[in-house]
Amino acid sequence: MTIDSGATAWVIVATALVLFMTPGLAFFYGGMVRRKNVLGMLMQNVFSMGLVSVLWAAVGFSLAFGGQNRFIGNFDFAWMKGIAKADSLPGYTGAFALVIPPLLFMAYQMMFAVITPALITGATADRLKFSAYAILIGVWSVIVYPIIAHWVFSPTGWLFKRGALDFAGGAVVHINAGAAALAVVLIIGVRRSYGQETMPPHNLPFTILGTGILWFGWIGFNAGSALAANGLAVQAIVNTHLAAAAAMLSWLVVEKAVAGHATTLGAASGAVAGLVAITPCAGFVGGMAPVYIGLLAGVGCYAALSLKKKFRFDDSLDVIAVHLVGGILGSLLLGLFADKGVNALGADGLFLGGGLRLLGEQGLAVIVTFGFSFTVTYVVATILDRTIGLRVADDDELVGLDQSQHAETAYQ
Amino acid sequence: MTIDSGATAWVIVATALVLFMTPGLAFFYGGMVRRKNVLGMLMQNVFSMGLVSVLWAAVGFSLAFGGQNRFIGNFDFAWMKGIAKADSLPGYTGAFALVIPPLLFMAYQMMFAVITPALITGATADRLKFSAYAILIGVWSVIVYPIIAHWVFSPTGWLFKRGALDFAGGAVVHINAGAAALAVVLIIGVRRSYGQETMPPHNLPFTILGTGILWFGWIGFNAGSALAANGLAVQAIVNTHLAAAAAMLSWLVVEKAVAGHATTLGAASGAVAGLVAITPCAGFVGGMAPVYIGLLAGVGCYAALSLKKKFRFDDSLDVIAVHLVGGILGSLLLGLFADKGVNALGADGLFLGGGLRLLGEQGLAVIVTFGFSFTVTYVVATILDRTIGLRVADDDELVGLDQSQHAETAYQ
Amino acid sequence: MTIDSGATAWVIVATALVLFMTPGLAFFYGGMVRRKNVLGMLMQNVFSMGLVSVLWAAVGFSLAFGGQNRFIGNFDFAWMKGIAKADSLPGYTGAFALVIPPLLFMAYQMMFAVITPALITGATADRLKFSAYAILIGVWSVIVYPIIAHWVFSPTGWLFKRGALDFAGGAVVHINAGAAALAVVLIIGVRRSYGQETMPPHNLPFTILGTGILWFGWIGFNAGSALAANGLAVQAIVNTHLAAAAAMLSWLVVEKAVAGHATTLGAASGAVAGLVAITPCAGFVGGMAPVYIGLLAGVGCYAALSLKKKFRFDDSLDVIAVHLVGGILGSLLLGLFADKGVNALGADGLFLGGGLRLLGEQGLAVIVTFGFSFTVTYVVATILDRTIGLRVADDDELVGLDQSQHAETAYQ
Amino acid sequence: MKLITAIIKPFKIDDVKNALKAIGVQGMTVAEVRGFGRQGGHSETYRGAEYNIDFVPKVRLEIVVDSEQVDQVVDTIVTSAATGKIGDGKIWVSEVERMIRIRTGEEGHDAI
Amino acid sequence: MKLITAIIKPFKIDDVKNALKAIGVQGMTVAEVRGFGRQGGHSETYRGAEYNIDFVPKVRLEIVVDSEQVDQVVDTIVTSAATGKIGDGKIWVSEVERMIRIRTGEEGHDAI
Amino acid sequence: MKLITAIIKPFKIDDVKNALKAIGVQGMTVAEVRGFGRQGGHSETYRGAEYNIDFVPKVRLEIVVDSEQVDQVVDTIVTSAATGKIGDGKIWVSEVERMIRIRTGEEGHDAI
Ligand SMILES: Nc1ncnc2c1ncn2[C@@H]1O[C@H](COP(=O)(O)OP(=O)(O)O)[C@@H](O)[C@H]1O
Ligand SMILES: Nc1ncnc2c1ncn2[C@@H]1O[C@H](COP(=O)(O)OP(=O)(O)O)[C@@H](O)[C@H]1O
Ligand SMILES: Nc1ncnc2c1ncn2[C@@H]1O[C@H](COP(=O)(O)OP(=O)(O)O)[C@@H](O)[C@H]1O
Repeated sequence: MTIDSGATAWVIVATALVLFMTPGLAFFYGGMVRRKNVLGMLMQNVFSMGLVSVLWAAVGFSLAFGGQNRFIGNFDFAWMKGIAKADSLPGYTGAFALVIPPLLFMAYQMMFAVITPALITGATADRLKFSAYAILIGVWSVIVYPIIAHWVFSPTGWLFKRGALDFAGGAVVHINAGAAALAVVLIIGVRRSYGQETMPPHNLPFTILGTGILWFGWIGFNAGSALAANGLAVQAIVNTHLAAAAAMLSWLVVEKAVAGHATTLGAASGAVAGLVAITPCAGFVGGMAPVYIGLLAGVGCYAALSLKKKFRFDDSLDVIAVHLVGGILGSLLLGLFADKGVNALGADGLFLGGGLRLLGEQGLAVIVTFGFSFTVTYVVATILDRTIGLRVADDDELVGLDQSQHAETAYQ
Repeated sequence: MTIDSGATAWVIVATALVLFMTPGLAFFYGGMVRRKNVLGMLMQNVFSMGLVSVLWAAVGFSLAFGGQNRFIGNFDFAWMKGIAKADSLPGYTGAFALVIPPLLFMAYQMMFAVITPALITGATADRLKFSAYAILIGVWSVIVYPIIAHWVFSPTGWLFKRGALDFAGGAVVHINAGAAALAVVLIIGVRRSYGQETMPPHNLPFTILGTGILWFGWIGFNAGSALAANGLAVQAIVNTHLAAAAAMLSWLVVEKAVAGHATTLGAASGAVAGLVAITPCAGFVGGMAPVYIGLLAGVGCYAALSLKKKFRFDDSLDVIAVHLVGGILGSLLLGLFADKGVNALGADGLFLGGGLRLLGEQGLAVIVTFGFSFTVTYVVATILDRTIGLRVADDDELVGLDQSQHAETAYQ
Repeated sequence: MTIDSGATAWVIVATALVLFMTPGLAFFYGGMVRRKNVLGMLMQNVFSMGLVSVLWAAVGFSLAFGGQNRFIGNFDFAWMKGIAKADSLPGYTGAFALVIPPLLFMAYQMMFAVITPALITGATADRLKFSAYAILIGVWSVIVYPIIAHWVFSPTGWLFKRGALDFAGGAVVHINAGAAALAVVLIIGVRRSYGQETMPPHNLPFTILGTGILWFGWIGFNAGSALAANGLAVQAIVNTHLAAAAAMLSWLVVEKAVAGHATTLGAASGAVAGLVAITPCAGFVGGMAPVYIGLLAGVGCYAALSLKKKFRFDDSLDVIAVHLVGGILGSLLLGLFADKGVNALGADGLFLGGGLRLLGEQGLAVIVTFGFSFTVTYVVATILDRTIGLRVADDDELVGLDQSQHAETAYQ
Repeated sequence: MKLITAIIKPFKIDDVKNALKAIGVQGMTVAEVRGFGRQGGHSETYRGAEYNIDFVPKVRLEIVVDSEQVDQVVDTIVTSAATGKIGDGKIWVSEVERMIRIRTGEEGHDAI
Repeated sequence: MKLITAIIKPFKIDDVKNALKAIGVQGMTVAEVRGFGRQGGHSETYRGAEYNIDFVPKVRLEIVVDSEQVDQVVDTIVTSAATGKIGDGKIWVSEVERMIRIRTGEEGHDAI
Repeated sequence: MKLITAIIKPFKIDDVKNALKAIGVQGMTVAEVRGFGRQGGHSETYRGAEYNIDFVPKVRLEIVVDSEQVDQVVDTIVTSAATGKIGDGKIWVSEVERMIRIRTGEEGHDAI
C-alpha cells in the first residue's frame, strides 16, 4: 500500500469540504421554510452530523465496504476495528489501487453518509417530529444507506460489478435520498393549510448562503471522489462547476419564460440541480458534456416541480424534483455522454459509440436504487408513524417546530 | 509535462477557495445595500458564476491563454478543445514549467474570470437592471477580461513580456473591475434620493460574513497563484494575511481619528483593501513588506472614499476606492518593495536596489489596464443604456430590485 | 530540510481553515448575544485577526518558537527575520523533522494565536469596552500566549520536554483562553440586569452557521497539527469529527433529560465541547476513543454550565464551561486514552497500560497553564480596569455596544 | 367612522383578510406585535439558563370603517379568527373623527 | 389633544419627518407595518408555486398634537407624503383624553 | 373602557410588564417601534458618509382597561418606566367604545 501525500492532502480537504456541505444544506433549506421552523430545519441537518457519524464508525462503514459479498458488507471493520491497516479493503488492490490511507477513505465516505439522510429533511419540512426523525435516520443509516453504497460504490458490489457507473453518488446519495423522501412524504401528508396559506421562504439570503457553501463543498464531493490529486480529480472539478453554471442558466431562462422573472431562488435551485445531475458523471465525461448535462438538468428539474402539483404530495422544498429527478437524469445522461478517453475505468456511452449497454446498466441501477430505498423507507416510516407518530401535533405545527420541538426562538 | 500531486492538490483547493469568494462577495455587498435590494445584489453576483463560467469554457480561456500573439489569444482551446493535453499552453515550458494539469490551470483561471465582473456590482448597487447586467458582463467577459488577462498573465502577453509584475491580479482583476465600475457608474448616474435619504447598510453581520469568506478565499486567490505547493505559495499566504491584518488596523486608526469611531464596516473595508493591495505583490515581496503595504492600503483606500464626494459620482459600495485605488496602490508599491530574493521570476523594486525600472513598468500596466477597461466598458455600457437601458425604472428602484427584478422578498 | 509538496499543500489549506475559524467563532458568539451587541461581538473577533497577526509577525512567533531556552523564546525571528530559511527552528531536526517550509509553520501557528484571545470575547460579551479589549489582547498576545505556546508546543519548552502531550492546543488554546476569560469575567462583573432581564440569543441561525464554520475549520486545526499529509493527519480528522459528533449526542441526551428539550443551541454547544476536548488528543488516540471522549465531553461541559450559577460570575456565553472545562477534560482524558500505537511520538495512557505517568504530566500541564494564564491575565485586566476601565459606561451598555462602541446598527 | 383594532393569532391573518375582503372591506393595516395575556408564554432553556418568554407572537389589524359597518366587520373577524382556544385575541373599537386619503386629499367616507 | 395616525409609503418617511419638523412637530412614533388596500399586492413565484403577496410594506406614524395643530399637521403629511399614485396611504384623527410624559409625569400640552 | 398607549424605552419592557402584572393587568400588546423626539438620534458614519439616525428604538404598549383602572395603570407605567433621562417616553389615553374577546365573543369588561 503506497500512500501519496498529495492525494492524501487533497482527500483530507475534500472530506472537510463534504462535511461543510451539511451546514450548507441546513441553510439552503433553512432559508426556505417559514420563520417559525428555521431552527427545526437547521437542527435536523446538524443532528445528522452527530448521529450518523457515530453509527458509521460503529457499523455503517463496515456494512458498506467490509468483505467480499456482492449484496452486503460485513462487520470486519465495525467499531473502528482494523481500518487503519486495512489492506483488505476493496479498492486497495490492482493497477488502480488507492494511494490514500484506508482510514481516510472511511472518513471521506462518512461525510457522504451524513449528508444523504439530511437531504430528506427538505421534503418533510415544517411537520416532522424531531424524535421520529432521529430514529428514522438512525435506522436508515444502518439498513438502507450502507447497502446501496455497497452495491454501487464497493468494487465487490453487484451493481458495480455489472458495470453501473456512479462517480460520486448520483444513485447512492441523490436517488437514494430522493426515493426515501418521497416515501416519507407520502406517509406524513401535506403541511397544515398547504395550498391555502402562503408559505414563502422566510430568508432567501440564507438559501443563497447555503447554495454557496454547497457549491464550494461539492468540489470536494465530486473531485474528491477521484480519491487522488490527479487529472481525474481535475476533470471532475471542471465538470462539476460547468454543470452547475449551465443548469443555473437554463433554469433561469425557463423560469423567466414561464413565470416572468428570473429569481434568486431559481438561480440557487438550478445550480443545485446541475450539481446533482453531474454527480454520477463527474469523472466519466469531458469536453462540453458537463455543459449539456447541466443545461438539461436545469430544464428537467424545473419541469419536475410540477410533479408534486400533479400527484398532490407536499414535497415542501422540492427534494424530489431536484435530487431524485436530478439524480436520475444524471445517471441516465451518463449512459449517453460517458467517455472512456476521460477515465479508463469508465465506459463509452451512446454518443461516444459505446452503444446502449451502459445506458441499460444505468437504468437498472436507477430502478434498483429507487426501488430498494423507497420500499424499505416506506416500511420503516410506516412503522414509526403507527407507533410514535411521524408528525407533530396540529398545535405544534401551528406554533412551529422551533418552539414545539426545541423550545427555542430563532430571532429575537 | 510532469504533474506533482501536492501542487495539484493545492491548486484544486485554491480553485474551490476562489470559487467560494463570489458568494462571499455577494454577502459582503449584500449586507451593505438596503433591505429591498439584497436579493438583487446576491443574484448579480451568483449569476456571474453561471454565465461567466460557461463563457470561459466556450471562448474566454482560449482568448486569454491560447496562441503566441502578444495582444490577444486565439480559439485553439475554445469549447474545451484540447485543454487536457495542452502542452502548448504558455507556462508549460522552461525551467519554471507548471506541474499541474493544464485543465486545472483553466479551472483556476475560470474562478478569476467569474469574480472580476461581479466586483462591478458594488458600484451600481440598487439600480442596475438585471437584464442589462447579464448582457454587460457577458460581453465584458469576452472582449475585456480575457484580453487584459492575456496581456498581463500570459507569458506571451505584451505587458508580461515587458516585465510588468502582477502576481494574482492587481491589474487583471482589481484595476480592471474598478475601471469598468467607474465607467458604468458614470453612465448609470446616482441612486434616486442619493444624498437626501439615508441608505445605511441593512445587515452588517452579512458584510462581516462576506469579509470572512473573502479573506479565507483570498488565500486561494493569492497563494494559489504560485500554482504549486511550495515556498512561494507559503510566502504568498503570509503576505496576504499580514497585509489584510495591517490594513484593517490602519483603516480603523484613521477612521477613529477622523470620524470618531472604529466601525465594523471599517474593519471589513480595511481588510479587503489590504487584500486587494497585496494581490499583485503576494509572490514578489517578503519580510515586513506586506505589513507596510497593508498599512498604506488602509490609509490610502480610506482617503479615496472622498473621491466620490468630490467628483459626485455614486459608487454605491466603494468599488473604486477599494478595488481600483487599492489595485493601483498595490501595483505601484510593488515597484518599491519587490524583492528578487523572494521570487527569482520577479524583480527588485526601488527599495531593494532595482531602481525605477519596475516602477515604470508597473505604472504603464496600471495606465494601460485602466485605459482599456474603462474605454471599452464605457462604450459597451453606453450602447446598452441607449438600447435596452442600464437602469431600472424609477418605480422599480423605489420598490427595490428584489421585487421589481426578481419578484421576490428577501425576509418574510 | 526536505519539503514535501503534499504536506505543504495540506498545511497551507489547514492554515486557511484555521483562519476561517475566527469569523466562524464571531458568528457562533454573535448569534447568542442580544441584537444591540452583535456588531460589538463580531468586531472583537475580527479585530483579533488584525492586531494579533501583526504582533505575531513582529514578536509573537519568535517569543514562542525562537531559541533553546526552556521557559521563553527569544527575538531571533522577530520582525519576520530569517524565518524562511530557519533550519534552526525546533522541529526541523531528527527523525521526525518537519517537511513543510518554516514560514508555513509560522503562518499556521499565527492562526492559533489569532483565535485564542478571540475565545475570551464570549465570556465578557455585551460589556467589554472596545479600547480596553484591544489593549488587553495586544498585551496578552505578547506576554501570555507565546509563553504557554513555548512551554507546550516548542520541542524546547519545559512541559514538552517533561512529556506533556497537547496535539493541537487543548492547553495552549482552550485552557489558556478559558483561564483568561475567567480572570477577566471576575473583574468586569455581571451584565447589567443579569438575572432580571431575559437575554436570550438574538439569532440562533448565526450560531449554527458559526458552528458549521468552526467544525469545518477545526479539521484544519487538529488534522493540520500533524504538519504533514499522512496517516497521523488522517487519524486526527477522524478523531476530531467523531468526538464532535458524540459530544453533540451526549449533550442533547442530557439536555433532553434535564431541561425537557433537545435544543439547537445544545447541538451546537455539544459539538463545540467535543471539538475542544478532542483537541489535545486528536493525534494520540485511536479506535473508538474519540467517541468516548466526545460522550464524556458533552456530559461534562453541560454539567459545568452550573458553575457560573454556583459561583455567581457572568460568563455570558459559557467560555469557561465549554473551553476551560472542555480543555481540561480533554487534556486529562488523554492521560487515559493515549495510545502509542497511533503515534510513536506520543505515549500510552492508563487504559493502554502506560500507568499514571502521562496522566500526571497532563495534570501538571493543566495546572501550570491555568495558573499562569489566570494570574497574568488577572493582573493585566486589573491594571486596565483601574486605568482606562474595562467596562463600558452604564448608558453605553444599555444602548448596546454596536451603537456606543462602533456607532453602527446591525440590522436596518 | 370607527377604528377597529384586532389582535389575532398570526396564522389566522390570511383567513381574516379573505373573510374581510369577502364582505367588502377594502383596506386594512397590519403589524406584527407580541401579546401578553391569559394564553401565557412559554419558557426556553438556553444552556441550562431558563428564560420565560411571556410574550407570544400576534398580529395586529387596524381597519377604519363607516360606523354602520362596524358590527359586520367585528363579527367577521370574530368568526374567521376564532379557534376557540385561549389566546385568540381581542377586538376593540374606537371613534375616528376624520379620515383622509393622502393621494387625493379626499376626506370622510370617500377616503376609506 | 388629538392622535393623528398616518399610513404612508416607506420611502416617504424622511420627507414627512422633515416636513413635520419644519412646522414644529417635536415628536412622533413610527412603526413598520404592512398594508392591504386598493394598491394591491404582487405575486411571487417560488419554484413554480405562485404566492399572492397581498400586503405591501408601509410605515405607520403616530403623532399626538394639540387640537389646534391638527389641520396643519394633516396638511403637511398630505403634502409631503403624496406621490399621486395609488397606495399613498391614509390619515385618521382621533381624540386623546390624556397625555403624560413618563420622565416628568407632566400632563397635557406640556407632555407633548 | 380606555386604551392606554405607552411608548417606552426597550430595556424597560420587562420592568413595566412585571409592574403591571403586579397590579392585576392581565393583558397587553407590545410592538417594536422607532421614536422621534427630544432625545434626538445619533449619527453613524459608514465609510466616511455620515447618516443621521433620527429615530431611536422604542417599545409601544397598548393596554385596554376599565375606566376606573386608568389612573393606577398610568401611574404604574410612569413609575416603572421612568429613568429620569430624556427619551423615557409618553403615555396617552383614549376612549374605547367596545371590546370583544375573539375566542368567546364576550364583550365589555368581561372581554378584557
Ligand atoms: N387588556 C388588553 N389590552 C390590550 N391587548 C390585550 C389585552 N388583553 C389581551 N390582549 C391581547 O390579546 C391577546 C390574547 O389575549 P389572551 O388573554 O391571551 O387570550 P384571550 O384572547 O383568549 O382572552 C394577548 O396576547 C394580547 O396581545
Ligand atoms: N380602511 C382602512 N383602514 C386602515 N388602513 C387602511 C384602510 N384602507 C387603506 N389602509 C392603509 O392605507 C394603505 C393605502 O391604501 P390603498 O387603498 O392601497 O391606496 P390609497 O391610499 O391610494 O387609497 C393600505 O396599504 C393600508 O395600509
Ligand atoms: N407627539 C408625540 N406623538 C407621538 N409620539 C411621541 C410624541 N412625542 C414623543 N413621542 C414618542 O416618545 C418618545 C420619547 O420622546 P422624547 O421627546 O424623546 O423624550 P421625553 O419622553 O423625555 O419627552 C419618542 O421617541 C417618540 O417615540
